[in-house]
Amino acid sequence: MIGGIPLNDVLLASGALFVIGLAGALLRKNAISIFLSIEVMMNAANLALIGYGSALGTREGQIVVFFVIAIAAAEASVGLAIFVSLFRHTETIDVNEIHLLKW
Amino acid sequence: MTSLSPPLWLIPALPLAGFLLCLLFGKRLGKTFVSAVGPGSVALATVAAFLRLIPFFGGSHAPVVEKLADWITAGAFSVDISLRLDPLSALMISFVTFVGFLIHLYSVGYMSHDETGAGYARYFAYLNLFMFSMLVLVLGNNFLILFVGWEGVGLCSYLLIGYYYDREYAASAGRKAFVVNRIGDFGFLIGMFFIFRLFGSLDFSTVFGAAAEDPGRFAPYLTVTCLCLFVGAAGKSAQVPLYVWLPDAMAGPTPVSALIHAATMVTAGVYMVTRCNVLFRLAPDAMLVVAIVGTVTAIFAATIALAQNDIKKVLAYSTVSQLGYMFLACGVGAYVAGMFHVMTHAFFKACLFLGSGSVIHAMGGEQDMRKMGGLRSKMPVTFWTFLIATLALSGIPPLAGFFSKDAILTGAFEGHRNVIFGIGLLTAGMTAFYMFRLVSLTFTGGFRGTHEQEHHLHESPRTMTLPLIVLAILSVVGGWIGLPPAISESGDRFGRFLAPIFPALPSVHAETGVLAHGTEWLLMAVSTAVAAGGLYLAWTWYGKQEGRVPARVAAAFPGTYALVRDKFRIDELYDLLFVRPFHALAWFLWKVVDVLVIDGILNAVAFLVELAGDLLRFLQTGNVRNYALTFFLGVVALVLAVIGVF
Amino acid sequence: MVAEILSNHLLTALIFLPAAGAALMLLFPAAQTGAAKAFAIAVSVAELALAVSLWLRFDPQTPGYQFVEHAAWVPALGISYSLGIDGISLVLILLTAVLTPVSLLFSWTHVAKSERAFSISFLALATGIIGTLCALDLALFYVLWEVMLVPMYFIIGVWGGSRRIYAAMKFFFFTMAGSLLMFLAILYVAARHHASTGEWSFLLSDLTRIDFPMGVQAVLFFAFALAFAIKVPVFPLHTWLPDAHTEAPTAGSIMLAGVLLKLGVYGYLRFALPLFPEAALQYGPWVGALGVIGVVYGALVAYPQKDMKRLVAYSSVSHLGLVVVGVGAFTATALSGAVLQMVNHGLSTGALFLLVGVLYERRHTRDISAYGGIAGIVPITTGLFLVATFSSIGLPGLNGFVGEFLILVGTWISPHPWWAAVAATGVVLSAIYMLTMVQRVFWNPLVHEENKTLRDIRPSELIPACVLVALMIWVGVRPNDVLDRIRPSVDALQASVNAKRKQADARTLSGPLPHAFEPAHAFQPAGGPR
Amino acid sequence: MTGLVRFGAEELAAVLPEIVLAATGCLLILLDAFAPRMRSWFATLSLAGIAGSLYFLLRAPLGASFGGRLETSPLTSLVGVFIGGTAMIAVLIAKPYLRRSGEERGEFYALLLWGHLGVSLLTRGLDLLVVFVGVELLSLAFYVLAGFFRRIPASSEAALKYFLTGAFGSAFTLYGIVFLFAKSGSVRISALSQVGLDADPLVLFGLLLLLAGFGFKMSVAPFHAWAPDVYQGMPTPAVAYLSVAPKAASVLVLYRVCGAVFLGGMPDRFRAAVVALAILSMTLGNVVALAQRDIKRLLAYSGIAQMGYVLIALAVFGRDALAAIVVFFFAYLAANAGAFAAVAVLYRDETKPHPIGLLAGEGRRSPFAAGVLALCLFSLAGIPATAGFIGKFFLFKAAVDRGLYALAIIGVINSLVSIGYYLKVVYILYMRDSVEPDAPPRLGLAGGLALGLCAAGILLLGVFPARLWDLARGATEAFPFFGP
Amino acid sequence: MSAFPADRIVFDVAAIVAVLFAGLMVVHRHPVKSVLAVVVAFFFLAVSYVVLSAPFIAALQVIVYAGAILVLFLFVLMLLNVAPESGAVGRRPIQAFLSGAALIVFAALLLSLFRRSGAEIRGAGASAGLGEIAPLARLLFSDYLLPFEALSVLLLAALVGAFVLARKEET
Repeated sequence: MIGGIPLNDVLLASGALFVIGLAGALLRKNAISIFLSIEVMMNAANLALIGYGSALGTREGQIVVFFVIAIAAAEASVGLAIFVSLFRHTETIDVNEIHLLKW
Repeated sequence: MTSLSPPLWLIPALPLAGFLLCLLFGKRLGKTFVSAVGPGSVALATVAAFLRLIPFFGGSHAPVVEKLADWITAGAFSVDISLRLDPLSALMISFVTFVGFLIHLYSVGYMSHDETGAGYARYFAYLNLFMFSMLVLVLGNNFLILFVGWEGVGLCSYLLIGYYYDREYAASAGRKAFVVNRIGDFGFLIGMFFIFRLFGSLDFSTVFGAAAEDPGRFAPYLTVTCLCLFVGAAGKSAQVPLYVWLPDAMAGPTPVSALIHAATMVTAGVYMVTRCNVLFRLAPDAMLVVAIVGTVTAIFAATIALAQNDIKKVLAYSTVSQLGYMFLACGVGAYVAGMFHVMTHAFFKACLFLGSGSVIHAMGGEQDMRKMGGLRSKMPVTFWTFLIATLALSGIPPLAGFFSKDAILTGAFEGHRNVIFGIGLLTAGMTAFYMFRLVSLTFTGGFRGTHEQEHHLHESPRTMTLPLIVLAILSVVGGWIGLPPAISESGDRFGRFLAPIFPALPSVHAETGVLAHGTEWLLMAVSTAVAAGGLYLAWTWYGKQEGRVPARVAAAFPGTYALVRDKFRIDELYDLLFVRPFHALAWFLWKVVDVLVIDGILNAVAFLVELAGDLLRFLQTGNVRNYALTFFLGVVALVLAVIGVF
Repeated sequence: MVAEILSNHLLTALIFLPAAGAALMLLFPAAQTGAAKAFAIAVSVAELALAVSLWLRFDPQTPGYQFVEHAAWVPALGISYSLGIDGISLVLILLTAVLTPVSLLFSWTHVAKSERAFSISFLALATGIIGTLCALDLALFYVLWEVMLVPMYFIIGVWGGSRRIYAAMKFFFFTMAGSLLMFLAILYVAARHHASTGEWSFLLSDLTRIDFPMGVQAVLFFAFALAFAIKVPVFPLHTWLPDAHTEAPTAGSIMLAGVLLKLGVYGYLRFALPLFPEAALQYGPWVGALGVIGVVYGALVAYPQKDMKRLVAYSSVSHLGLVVVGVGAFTATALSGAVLQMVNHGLSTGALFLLVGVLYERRHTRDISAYGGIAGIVPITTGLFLVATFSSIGLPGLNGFVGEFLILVGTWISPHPWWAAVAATGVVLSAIYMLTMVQRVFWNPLVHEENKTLRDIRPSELIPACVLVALMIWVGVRPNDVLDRIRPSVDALQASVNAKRKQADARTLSGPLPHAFEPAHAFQPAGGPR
Repeated sequence: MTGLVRFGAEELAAVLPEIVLAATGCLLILLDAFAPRMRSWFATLSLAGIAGSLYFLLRAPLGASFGGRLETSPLTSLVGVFIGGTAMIAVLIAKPYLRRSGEERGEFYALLLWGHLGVSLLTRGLDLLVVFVGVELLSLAFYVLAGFFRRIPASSEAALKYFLTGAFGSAFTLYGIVFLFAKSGSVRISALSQVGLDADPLVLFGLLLLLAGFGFKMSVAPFHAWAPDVYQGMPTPAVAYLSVAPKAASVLVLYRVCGAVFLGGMPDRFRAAVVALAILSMTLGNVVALAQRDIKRLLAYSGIAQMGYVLIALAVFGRDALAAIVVFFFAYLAANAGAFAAVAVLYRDETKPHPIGLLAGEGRRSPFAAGVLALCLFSLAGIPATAGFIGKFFLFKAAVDRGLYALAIIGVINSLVSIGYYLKVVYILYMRDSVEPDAPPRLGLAGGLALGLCAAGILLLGVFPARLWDLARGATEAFPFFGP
Repeated sequence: MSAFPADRIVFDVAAIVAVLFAGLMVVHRHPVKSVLAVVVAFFFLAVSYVVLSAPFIAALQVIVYAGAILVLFLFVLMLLNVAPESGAVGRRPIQAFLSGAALIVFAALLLSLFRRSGAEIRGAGASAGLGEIAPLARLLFSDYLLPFEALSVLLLAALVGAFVLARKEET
């Protein structure tokens, strides 16, 4: 129990988010959406961290989340830059269309 | 040992030196050099031999062993290089060196037409090497040294048969000779293995001594041992079924046929069996086999000889037949007679071959008797020597052949081997017949060859006729050293000389009783009569009537005649039974087992792995979503594997 | 300094002289091939000189290892650089030292491209081989054993014939396949030693002290035997050999047939037997049987070959089959014969390959049917070839006979006399295939025009050939010079193995043949009176 | 434990290596912006930076600092030397490579150094948070380096693939960290050493996610899929680093975490999983490598296979095994980095792929580079007297010692298969005639140095492995975690 | 207190909405719309953080995530004007099937895991004080100084990286 919130609810929500993000990552086709789904997965992790942190009564959870958010931001900047620079060549970010390198 | 009696090793060493000289320098230094070195070395060897032999003949015939060095020592096995001089080897080297020298001499003339010095040098080199090997063979003091010579003479015969290497049949004949001999050697080897396992040594005196001492211990296994040895002998001495190489061996120069394939090498088998008489006598069954094989060979080859038209082929089959005779002798226990025949045969058969060589020389290489005839007037020396030798071979008293052959028949008779005796007698008649057929066709009647051949006919040069004369003389007197008791009680000097090599064997009951003189006379008369009959028949049919009768006979039984003329098609049979299956097997093993199966399997495995790679690489679709999926699947699989479902 | 090395570190010198030479040659300008070749030959001759001095200073009386050197290599694991030779290694070392200059000298005129690299490979190869023959530490042995592959791989692959790459790969794969299992086996043995004594060691002398249960031993023995069997090669693992021999350059074939194959047998004698005696005893018969099969099979397959080198290659299968028979029989006589026969095969087959090479360099074909009747054109080559042939088919007076005979007679007094009986057919078969080739190459009518102008053997080819022929005659006439040095080692080997064998005597000395066959003194396990 | 940590002298000393790296990176950026003429010195500068950080690493006082978050131990120093060496080689390769492709910019080196910093944090971090930040730093830097040649589509595509899969992987890593945190209540690795945790499904789950995440960095099948594509598209110097250092760091992290959790030794089911990964990785890597036409892809697959061998040692799980891994990676550094160095020298045009066929005849045309490449391949194949053999030797010895015979046998069979493709390259180098018309670029000092160092390393380590082994073995003695 | 306290209601509602919108993101073909969906989802996550007594994180979530990052996404989307996906699943049946199956299994695993974990952790009641920012900050700059500094490098790297990749091609 965190306050009045059972840890289970938190974890279920986190798990749901993670799976949804996973689904997105596996099923979406354009790179941005995939990356977006991955962000969702990370948020799922964040949620679980917060939940556990509060449940265990430690701030480390929040600390880690803080770092994750920062990292996510960094990833986003780099990732989007990558999309842009790739788009210059391929005119698309549909990963089904991007298979210069294979076999 | 006085300076006059040289060490034994010198006797073979001299021809060896000759061999090296001819081989290395013969080509450069030319024919005269070779003609000097080749026969010269053998002459020296002969001299050395006799210098050594004369005291030996005179003195006690106690065996002398001269050890030169250890040869092979490994584990339980040890054998040294040592030479042995005892009556048997003494006898052998005496006529080997002498006949050998004569034939070398003859060759100088015979090979003179060889335009290139190279071939000439090669010829004499080989011939010297042969002399070396042959002498080592007979002088060897243990089976292994004997085997060295044994293989050496095989090598030389291979080289000399194939002397005209650019003629395919000559090359093939050489190969055939060597391979067939090798089959015999295989038996010989196994025999040696048995002996070594039985006696722990290969040394003659050790082995024979042990065997003579305690026959009971070894007797059970001696039969197989002796049979193996005899296989070797049969190979070397061209006995049924391994005789097939000898007729082909005539592809070599005629002096070679005379020396190797008549006088010396082919008798090595007989020598070896005689050398091992102790073992053989302890294995009666083996001796019976020897006798039977010998007899069969004798009659079989004689039969073939009846219908041959190639002068050398006749002589070749006659040689086979006579060798059979010798084994017959050994088989019935008449080893002395066997050796006696070996010696006399060496004289007259060498003479015959040289004579035929002289004929062929004159005929410009023609060997078909149907194209000859009437040479008597053109080449008298050849004719007379040839005639004498023929009579000797046919066993007409008082020539050499008569005594030896008679001794053999007597031996057979004494041994109560009546069938064998009968066949032997028959063979004697046939021998006389085909030999006189030969003489008649060649020397009597009118010339049937081409004109230029006739124009070219001439008596051979001195170097060739001289040996003929000497050999002819020997064919006459050679037999007198072994007179049967009936003629003179003390006449059998030969037998007495060889006696030491036939130690008494307690276990073997000597039931060969001595015949009454009357019987002996009878036997002599019979054999003489048979021989004379053969002579007369051949003379009338071929000499007088130019072979009309035989023609009719042949016409009457065309199949049989063809069969005999084609030597019973034994070569074809062997080809069918052994050669072709051998080819087939070899091809099968190569193409199927090696290439198809073994390599096939391995390459298949390799291929499959490569294929797997080629397929699996397409998992790498290039689509990043698949990569994510594989990752995720991996995670799920891991979790399921480790934690499982709960 | 040098003297010190030569006295105390002769083996090291022997091993690393060629390597050093090779390293130096890397500095040579690639352009000056002549200098490089000359240098390489000089090095190999110096190596030969070292080997001869080794031969002279070797004491035939002492059975143990001589010229022993020992230095820690990876102390933590007890891996050591420890060398030592006995008679068996000695003769093979000398053989290697002889064949290396022979190969190099022969190749003087016959290497088309990058001669420098060619010479370097040969020196490297010599280092590997000799090292393998000296190593007494299993790890060291394995390292050198594998190192040999690389130069040989290049020799075949770079300077070989048309299908050289296939051959090179096949060679490498086969050998690797075997040795990798052996590698694991070595690790296992060492681990066992560690488990039992708490000490890590790869020294042969230490590892032989372990007693393995039979089952384990069987597996390990198999792993070792496989590696060596492939190298020998034993039927049915031989198929790499014909390809490798055929495609390799002449010099490569000489080294391959001359020495590399022997290392299989050597390894079996030096390591597999002492380490796993019971297994060796139990499966020895299989080894011998495979050898027998090899003798007949190799000879039969050799017969229909159209390619001279391929024919000789299969003849090697046959000959080494015979050696394996001797090893399997394991009587002192047979073992000595086997070791001697290794040398003989090295000489005769080496010479055969060399002379085939002589013809090949002139006509650029190894196809038998492309020749015929050339005896008159190239008499010297013909003569030498004949000698080599008769040595290879075991004509008395030449080396081949002695080894062959010893193996056969030694096998005959072993528990398996019938092996000898079957193997002796090789005497006939070898005559058939070799003489058929001789006839079709040198005798018979001269049909091909281009053969009429063949140039007879060159000095750079004649000298090596004559060296080999001389050695053949020497060994044939005075085999004891070699056997005397082998004997103590063989006896020691037998003693060491028999010592570990449970009720060995009962098994070694009762054979299928009736007891009465056993000559009284052949009963002595070490064999025979001195 | 939450007693507030002050940033004192010893913290400074401990973190100085990282600081040097970061600072050098910044300096390079600034120079690139304001003094572009100095570009030819950047490589030297980076080398100096790496060397400096190594110097300080070796000088750093032993023990844990930052409240037990940063380790300085013989092991980290040894591994530090290893990754530092990798970085230096990478820089040496980069110098001529970038010059040739006109991309010699400070950013490249800076990012390389920063990525290197991340790896160094991986090797030293005793705290999952530090580890995570390190991983991300490494990843980000190399995402960018992958796409560094923006002119080349392949490069950008590599960047994309690496980025997406990488982010995906780190999401899992993060989730794994969450679970470990959930049980231990802390992100310290040491906190995981509690009785009972090694059986707890939650912890195992977290561990497995970590295994997957770092397996991804190691390019272990089935988490390998990115490697071939990324290696192919990425600038070769970066690959030289990426294909060596992060892998070692990842194994080390796995070892740390597993060591902390499995007080009583590795549970059988977990070991079974690791073994399965090892076998899969070896087999897939080797078999597929046989079918590769592009040298960089081939090396990628070879790397996948080699990581399979490393997992053998993880499955063995002991001090000897860890030491074996360290030795193996030194060997792997020399061989793999050397191979990429040779590739960088032998191929003229970075904009094109690197088909193996193009190497035909190089053995004679550029003997040195080709020779080193051949040597590296032999080493990778594990031929004795090369470093590669030594690496495999210790690995397999550990396996046999532990009784993992089946694994060992599969291992050697695999290395037999691997010979197939390694030798393929060798024979193309030496036994085929050249197809490329123009001669290869002249070998510069830096390139030559890289090649020479690798070759020397291979041979030295191959012939005298004792010293390194003793070092490694000694270092692992101090390894903080292990069961009984 | 009652069986169903207020903050639990708030959390559950927020969580459910967040999950729903996240799901919307996945199924929605149009990238822009899915980004917007994620914005909403993240906002509600922030809300749930608040009730989980992590207001600071909540703030970060809104500012950095919903604010900065997703806006960045939008920019890029606009820049590249990405077309809506067509038939995401249809043309990759195997991918879709395997993903689906694996997802279900994985979900099941997570569920079972969380059940036990949620059950066994009895939260220390002291969750109230966790929300304050000052102690967090103190921790960040002391205990977590190392990762914090590393993070700064990471951000720098990201900055440079983005610059390297996105800058205009020059000579």
